Amino acid sequence: MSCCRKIVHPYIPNSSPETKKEILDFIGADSIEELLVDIPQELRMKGDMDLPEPCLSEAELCRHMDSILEKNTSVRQAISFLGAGCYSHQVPAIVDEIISSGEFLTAYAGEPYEDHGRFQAMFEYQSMMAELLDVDVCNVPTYDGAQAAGNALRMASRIVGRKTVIMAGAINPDRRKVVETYLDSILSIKTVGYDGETGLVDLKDLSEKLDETVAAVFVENPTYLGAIETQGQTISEMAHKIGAMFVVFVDPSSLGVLQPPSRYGADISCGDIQPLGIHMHYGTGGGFIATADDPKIVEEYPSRLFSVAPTSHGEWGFGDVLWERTSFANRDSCKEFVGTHAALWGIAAGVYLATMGPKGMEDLGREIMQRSLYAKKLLSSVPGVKVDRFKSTSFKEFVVDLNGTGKTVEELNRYLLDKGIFGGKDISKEFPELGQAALYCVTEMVSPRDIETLVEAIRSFVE
Amino acid sequence: MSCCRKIVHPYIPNSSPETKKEILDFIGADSIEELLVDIPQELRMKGDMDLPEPCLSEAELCRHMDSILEKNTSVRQAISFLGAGCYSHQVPAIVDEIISSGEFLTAYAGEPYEDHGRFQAMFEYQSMMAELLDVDVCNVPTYDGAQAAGNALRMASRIVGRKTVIMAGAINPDRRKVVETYLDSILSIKTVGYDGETGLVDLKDLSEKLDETVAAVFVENPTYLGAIETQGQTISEMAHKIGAMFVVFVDPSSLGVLQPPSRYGADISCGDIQPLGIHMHYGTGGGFIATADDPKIVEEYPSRLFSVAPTSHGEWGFGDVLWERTSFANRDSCKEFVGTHAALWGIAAGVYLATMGPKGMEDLGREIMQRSLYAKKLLSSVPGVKVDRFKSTSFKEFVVDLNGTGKTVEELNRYLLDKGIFGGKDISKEFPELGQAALYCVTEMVSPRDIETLVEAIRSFVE
Amino acid sequence: WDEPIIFQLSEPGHRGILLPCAGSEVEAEVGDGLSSIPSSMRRTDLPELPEMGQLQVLRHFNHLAQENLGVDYNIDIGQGTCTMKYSPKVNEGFVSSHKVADIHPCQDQSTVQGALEIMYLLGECFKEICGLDYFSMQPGGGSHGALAMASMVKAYFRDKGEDRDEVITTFYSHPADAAVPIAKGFKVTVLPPDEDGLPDLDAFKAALSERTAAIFFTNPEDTGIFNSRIKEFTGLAKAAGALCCYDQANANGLLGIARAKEADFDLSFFNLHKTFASPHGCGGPATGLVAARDYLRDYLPAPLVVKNGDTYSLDWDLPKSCGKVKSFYGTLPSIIRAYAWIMSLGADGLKEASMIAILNNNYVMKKLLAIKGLSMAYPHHGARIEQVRYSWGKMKEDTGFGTGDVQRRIADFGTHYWSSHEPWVIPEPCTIEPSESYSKEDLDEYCAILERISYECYNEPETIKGAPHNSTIHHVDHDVLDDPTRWAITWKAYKKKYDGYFNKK
Amino acid sequence: WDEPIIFQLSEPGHRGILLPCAGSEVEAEVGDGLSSIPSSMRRTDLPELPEMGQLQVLRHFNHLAQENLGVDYNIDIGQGTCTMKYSPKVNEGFVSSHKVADIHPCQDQSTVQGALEIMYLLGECFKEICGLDYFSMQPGGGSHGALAMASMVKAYFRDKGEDRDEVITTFYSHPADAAVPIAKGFKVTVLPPDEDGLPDLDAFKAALSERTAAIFFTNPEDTGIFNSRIKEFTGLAKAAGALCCYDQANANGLLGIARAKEADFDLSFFNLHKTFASPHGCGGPATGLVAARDYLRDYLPAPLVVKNGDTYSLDWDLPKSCGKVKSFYGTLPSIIRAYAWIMSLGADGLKEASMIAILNNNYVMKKLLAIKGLSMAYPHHGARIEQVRYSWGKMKEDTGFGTGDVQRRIADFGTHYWSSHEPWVIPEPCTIEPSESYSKEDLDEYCAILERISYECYNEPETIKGAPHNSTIHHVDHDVLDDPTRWAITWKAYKKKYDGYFNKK
Repeated sequence: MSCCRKIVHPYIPNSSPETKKEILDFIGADSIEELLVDIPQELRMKGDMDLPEPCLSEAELCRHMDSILEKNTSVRQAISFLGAGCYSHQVPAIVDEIISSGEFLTAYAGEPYEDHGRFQAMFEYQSMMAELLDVDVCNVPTYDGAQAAGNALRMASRIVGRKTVIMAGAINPDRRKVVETYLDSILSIKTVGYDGETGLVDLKDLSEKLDETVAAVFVENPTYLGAIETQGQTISEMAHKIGAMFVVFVDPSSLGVLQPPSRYGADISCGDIQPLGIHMHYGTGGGFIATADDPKIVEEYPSRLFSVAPTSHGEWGFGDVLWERTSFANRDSCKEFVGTHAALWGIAAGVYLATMGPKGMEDLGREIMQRSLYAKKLLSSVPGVKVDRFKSTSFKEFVVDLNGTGKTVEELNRYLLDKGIFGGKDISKEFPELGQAALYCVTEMVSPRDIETLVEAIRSFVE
Repeated sequence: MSCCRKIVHPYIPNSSPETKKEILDFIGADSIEELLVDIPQELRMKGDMDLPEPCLSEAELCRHMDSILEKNTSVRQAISFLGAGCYSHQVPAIVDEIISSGEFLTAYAGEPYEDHGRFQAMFEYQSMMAELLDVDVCNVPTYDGAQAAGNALRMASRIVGRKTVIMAGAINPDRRKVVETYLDSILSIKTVGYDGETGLVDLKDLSEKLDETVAAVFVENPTYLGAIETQGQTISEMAHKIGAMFVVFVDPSSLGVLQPPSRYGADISCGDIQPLGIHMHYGTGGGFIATADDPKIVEEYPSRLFSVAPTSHGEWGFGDVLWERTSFANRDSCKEFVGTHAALWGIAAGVYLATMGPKGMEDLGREIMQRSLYAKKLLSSVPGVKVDRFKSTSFKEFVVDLNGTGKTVEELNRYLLDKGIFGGKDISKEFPELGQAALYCVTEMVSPRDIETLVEAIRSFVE
Repeated sequence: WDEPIIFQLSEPGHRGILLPCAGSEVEAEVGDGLSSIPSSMRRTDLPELPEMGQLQVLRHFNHLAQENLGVDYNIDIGQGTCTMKYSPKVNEGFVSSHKVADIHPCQDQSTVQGALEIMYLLGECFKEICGLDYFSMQPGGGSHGALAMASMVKAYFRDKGEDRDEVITTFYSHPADAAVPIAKGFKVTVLPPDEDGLPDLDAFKAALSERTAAIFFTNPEDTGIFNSRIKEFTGLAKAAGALCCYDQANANGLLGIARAKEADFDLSFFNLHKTFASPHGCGGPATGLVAARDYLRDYLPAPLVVKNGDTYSLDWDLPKSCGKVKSFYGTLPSIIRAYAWIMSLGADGLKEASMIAILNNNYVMKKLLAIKGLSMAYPHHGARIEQVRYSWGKMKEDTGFGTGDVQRRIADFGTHYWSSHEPWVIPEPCTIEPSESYSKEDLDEYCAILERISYECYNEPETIKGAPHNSTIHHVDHDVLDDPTRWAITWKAYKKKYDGYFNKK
Repeated sequence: WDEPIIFQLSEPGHRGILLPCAGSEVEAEVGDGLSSIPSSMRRTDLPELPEMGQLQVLRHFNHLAQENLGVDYNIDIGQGTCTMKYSPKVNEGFVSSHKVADIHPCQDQSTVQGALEIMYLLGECFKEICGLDYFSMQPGGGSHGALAMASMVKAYFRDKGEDRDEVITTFYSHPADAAVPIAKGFKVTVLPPDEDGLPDLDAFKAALSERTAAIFFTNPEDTGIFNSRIKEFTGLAKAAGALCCYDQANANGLLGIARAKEADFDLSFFNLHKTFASPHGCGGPATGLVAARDYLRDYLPAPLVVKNGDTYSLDWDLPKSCGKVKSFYGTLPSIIRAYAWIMSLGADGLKEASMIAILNNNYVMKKLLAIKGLSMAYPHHGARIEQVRYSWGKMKEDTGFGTGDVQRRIADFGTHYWSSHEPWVIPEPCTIEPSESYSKEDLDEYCAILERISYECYNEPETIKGAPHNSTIHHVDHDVLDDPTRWAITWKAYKKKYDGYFNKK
């Protein structure tokens, strides 16, 4: 239905004919067309873009968008056991309130004077992450944890002066693909497997592959398959012994109850802040890199780092540490690049951590542990279902082994979906050695009753 | 499932035991209980309140609330033809953005210095209403249009010094009940009917009942049954002739295309601002009263009235006109009362009017007219359905007469509901003389396609 | 920001939003729509509203917002009697959902079961909170709650055939407790405070008669003093055949502690926007929930929400009802917020809120009374409930600066301060109500500001005289506001009276 | 506000939010959960995060927000190259809906058809907008888009078995066009500007060789000058066997006017947060949508969104793919906003946006060039596209005040001003990009501010020296920021290095 009126668009105020004419008169041009002199006709688009009829009013736009988005089923409308690098956690309403404020949402790159709030918020984010991680330096967020991992390994390579890194243990395959892109053409990767019995890093394999060409050893903790990696200190010592750095990718939501990597020898901690109060958005993220306050390391950060600084009148001022280090200042001889990354998620994570406080983070860890244990206990009562594939302790995620049921994960998940349950991620293709296995995630958003519902459904399916 | 941890509530920071103790120590009390000395035991509640187990976390609260609210079907999920005093119009997103800002949402009653923004926003609201209504004075919103009508009639009574008012024509019955409450024990009401042929005020009946005891004649325009009341000038002259005032309740959404009451002799215009960018919320509202800038009239307003005022430094200052007039200043000898009414809706309506501008209000009127005409045209093609019960022009609402179909409105509406359509309001009980009749409302939110869907459904029902 | 009046921002032809367009096919069917309007009623000139792009409108109101102070932005304990507590943000999500925002009051009740259920459940909660039996959520604010009560009193005695037209209230009750019954046609007696600051019992006895329809009492009163003898008053009133109406605007110190029921009230109202954490919205919309004893159910405003099995519905069958006070059924957003707030705290949490509100109030009281020039009314009441009315009378004597001067100056510290309801019997009053929402550090900071201002009044008078210094605007000329030739209640009126900046035409 | 660092607001035991509690029954079943953690990994000390009530956290960040300036609050045309346009509020409703915010990337594709459909439809729109054929929305920003292009170039030549390791970019292209290929291991040649400010064609010919993998060009460049000869460059590059990569960060003046296709580019990226109205969020999250010719489809980051019948799905079957640049599939919020923005304007509206952006830019240019001390680079290009790089070189010579001084002072007028990307070849540069979002009055006001500052530089130097005067903070000591013994990147580090206010330990 085409609109029959002349349009002055609300987002383009000067499209008002009166204003347009006033401006053209001032410029001394007859038409805007005249201002396009530099664009030769051969480069011009011929004709009009063939786009759908627009929804010029908000009401029509809302109807159109609603009609599409309605096709999504959100985790608020289901019971979800999905994790694998993106997590459904409680997002305090004030996080959304603050990051949706026009002041933060629509700002960009002002100076410390008129964008003081952004600088302070980012400094506070860095500082709260530092408490969580027990380190002295943390960066402004990268695009996601995968980039943070890639950056961290490149930093390590530059610091140590070597060109090979080891990725050890069960690594998130999606993340690994991104890391490969960051390392491609610059660094080479050696892979170390996981121990079939514990699910932790295969130390034997590691010690075989670790040599003096290695710049860094990279592990995830918890591992992709959910195990709490308890060998951190040992791996750290192995790496340090040959002069390599130890890089740990850690789930920050675990750090109210698990030791931060810096305490078991990690030189660089990195990870994704999405679990810290950021909605999933079909897979978003924001990465952190955290280290000691060593100028040799700080020099190698690709990201912006905000420091507190004194002002002439005694306020808290802020600014960029080692600006010349960044690709903003030094594009032609940069080591890596920086740009518009994920600052708003940093503000979100800052608000989240301030809201949670120390006890909130501890409660979070406890709730996750208790519910996971409860889920594993109930699941293990289902004939043929095993949750003890690995002899290690899991945090938040664990492998559910269906091999004893004669059914595939795909079949089960289809069954569960009909009952409004998103079963755990099917990892039977990613980890064929595990056979029919799914990665289940249990956060504080999964209630004991949800777990019971799941287990009843699985029981009725396998029986 | 009862919580097994000790609670320090996020909304009650000093419930932290550490803080509680610090404060008690400072006060010199051992317990808060000690501070309750003035409340005798016999007035104390025995035992605890028996309330449901709380949802202490936001996640649990959201699940609980979602599970209840899910049971509502909103007009975004249906096609709605309901009006009758509450209207579904396009609400610009910036209206919600601004009235949900903490600065306006959580403020109350500050002074012109620190709450300057509220004063200015309210002055601007009054001013934009004045343009729409073509008057010089408009008040801060009352609870709703019904109160505004009640207030207006009481104002008229005090100004004229008489104790009877006439309510003429087809009046919204729900609104009338509220007006009666406002007038009860103070004024008496005479009722004048509507002309059976036109649906407009029955002038003969009016002239019979109009005498020198009458303080005011009250009409709605459009009338409850949707007709544009074209006899305003005549009624005004009749009222003025015997020294009565003319009070018109007007739908502000019509005023881009219909004459404002002040132009056909209304001494007081009043109405509901809900159509101006305020969500329906199951029936909310905010009332306006608007008049000439005559001190005799201004004196009689019960509401706050903000004026612009100069400041010592040349800014735009604001303040309350004739503060001593209000019940805030003068409770013991007040004429009416004022209190927390509906200021936020006033800000909403102000943002709405500024966003719409003159052309937006005209477009609104045109869209309503075109769509209503289209609906009436299509409906009249359905066998037995009549839309020309009254020989007058309607705006936004009109009567659909089902008497020729042999079906009841209730039956039809049940049928429509199954198809996701909210049929027009059943008025066969309110206006028994009309038989099986429904009041249909068509705003700009009802698309031509929606109308076609309705008509197809009705056709399949009656055939 | 030095923000212009919005009309000054208008630019010709600019648009803030477009309307859905019915399209040329419909136009071909029915014409332009406008020409069918009878010509006498057709407006052809457009209203002179501002013409602005959407960003320009948004920015203007954002600037105005930033010139406003809400609970979310300051330590809002200086607006005593208003209970400026935190309105949890999580509740805003419920209210802004289309499931609440976009439902129509005439929808079939099967499609609004969620709304009805919450109204019903909130009533169930209030059965415990106040001990009374039936509820109406129709009133749009506290005064409106008083109107509902006054209307019910009328309806009750009309039904009983008794001719009673007097109401008794007290000096430190809210202004509405006098104003509303007066507006409803009652004669109102305002009891003076006795030496304890409480309503004078002898005066009460003298006022009470067979003409007395009702008493309208706030308790604790705006002094923060709980009337320990309240049951004597209600007892005497009942003995005289009057109804006892409880203004519970000051309930924030009483949840789970003292109720209307135990004090023998018949009717009561609560401000959901004060005690129950619905935000104040610059002054509404709000809800003044009315509660009644079972024997007064019939007089409540219709309709009531009732439950049959698992279904909720509206009961309009109240032939003796006092009528309606508001179109439709009430302000759903504040009803939902109040319910959510109660559910987020539970019985223990509600009581804790009151206990901490009391603790905070007594803490602030002790700190403030140490400030030079500041005292409180009725000082021998050592412990207060949730607020205290203070007096700068001594400072006024000493320095000439009183509560109005403090009010001007405090704007410079980015916070609020409200003198008190009129009339001022306590000299140079102010009322501080800390509520449970503020932390110890917040309270310390606020007290320090008042201490600083006192210091300035005594030692740096020039600072006070010129205040506010940091506010958006400077001293407002108030004379204009009472002068019909100079006030300008709308921009239209301004343009008629003035040229430029207040140059009278 | 003089807002403390958040750690200074901590009060012992205060809580901002509670977690759902599994309850005592679960605890009875499985214990406290924590004791099952291996002791070497069990953290027993709690992280020293601030302890605050919810209102206190909210108020703190609200105060910080008020110390920040977004598009919604100022005339944000001073951050040239950033395209600070209005992000329509209506789109925020879509993004904050649980249908977008709360969906998981591993959900069964049948439950995320809405998300996939919008990604698909947005691609369809871009087929028209840039004329290329396939799209990835994985990149999280403009530089990330460049990374995707650089990775695709690698993958392409690896697949072809060609060993090319050089990239050519231009001086006034975005910094990322040099920085990203360098980071990806390419050798990068930066073409200097010729006397017209455009990339030097001779230098280009000299740089081009069989080692050249790709060119990375921005057009118009950050000067606002459109490179009319762009097709000569792409033609030469293609003749040399290189791929042509188009950085479309400056596309806001070209919608419906000039496209990647007509200029013969192979790859291109767009910033959905600049040209397509997704808000900048203080610097992301964002999307750098990558577009490719059909013959480069195989090298795009996996997965792509495809349509089969009425069903949308993710196609992972791209064995030659350059890999992934981001976990999962991209930043859905900016994808949705961009789609909604396009749908709210349509083809005519998009072109109108560009036309008005150009009009506004040329208007501002004429006004600014009348200001004393301000000139523009390459003045003989009389008409510019969507932005202009100006120079205060003359004023610096005359008064000693340059672009940094203007930047300090403009904060006092409540708006932004950005010098320019480094390195500064144009002396004392600044870049103004008016976009289509600002009204004539807005533009006039901004120009008047710069005029006023120029006046002050020439006539009231003291005003400039002490600036900013009205900002929250005063002059920041920048030396600290480059000194490892003095910088403090976290509060933890601050406490180790300092006592009180910057007293070195």
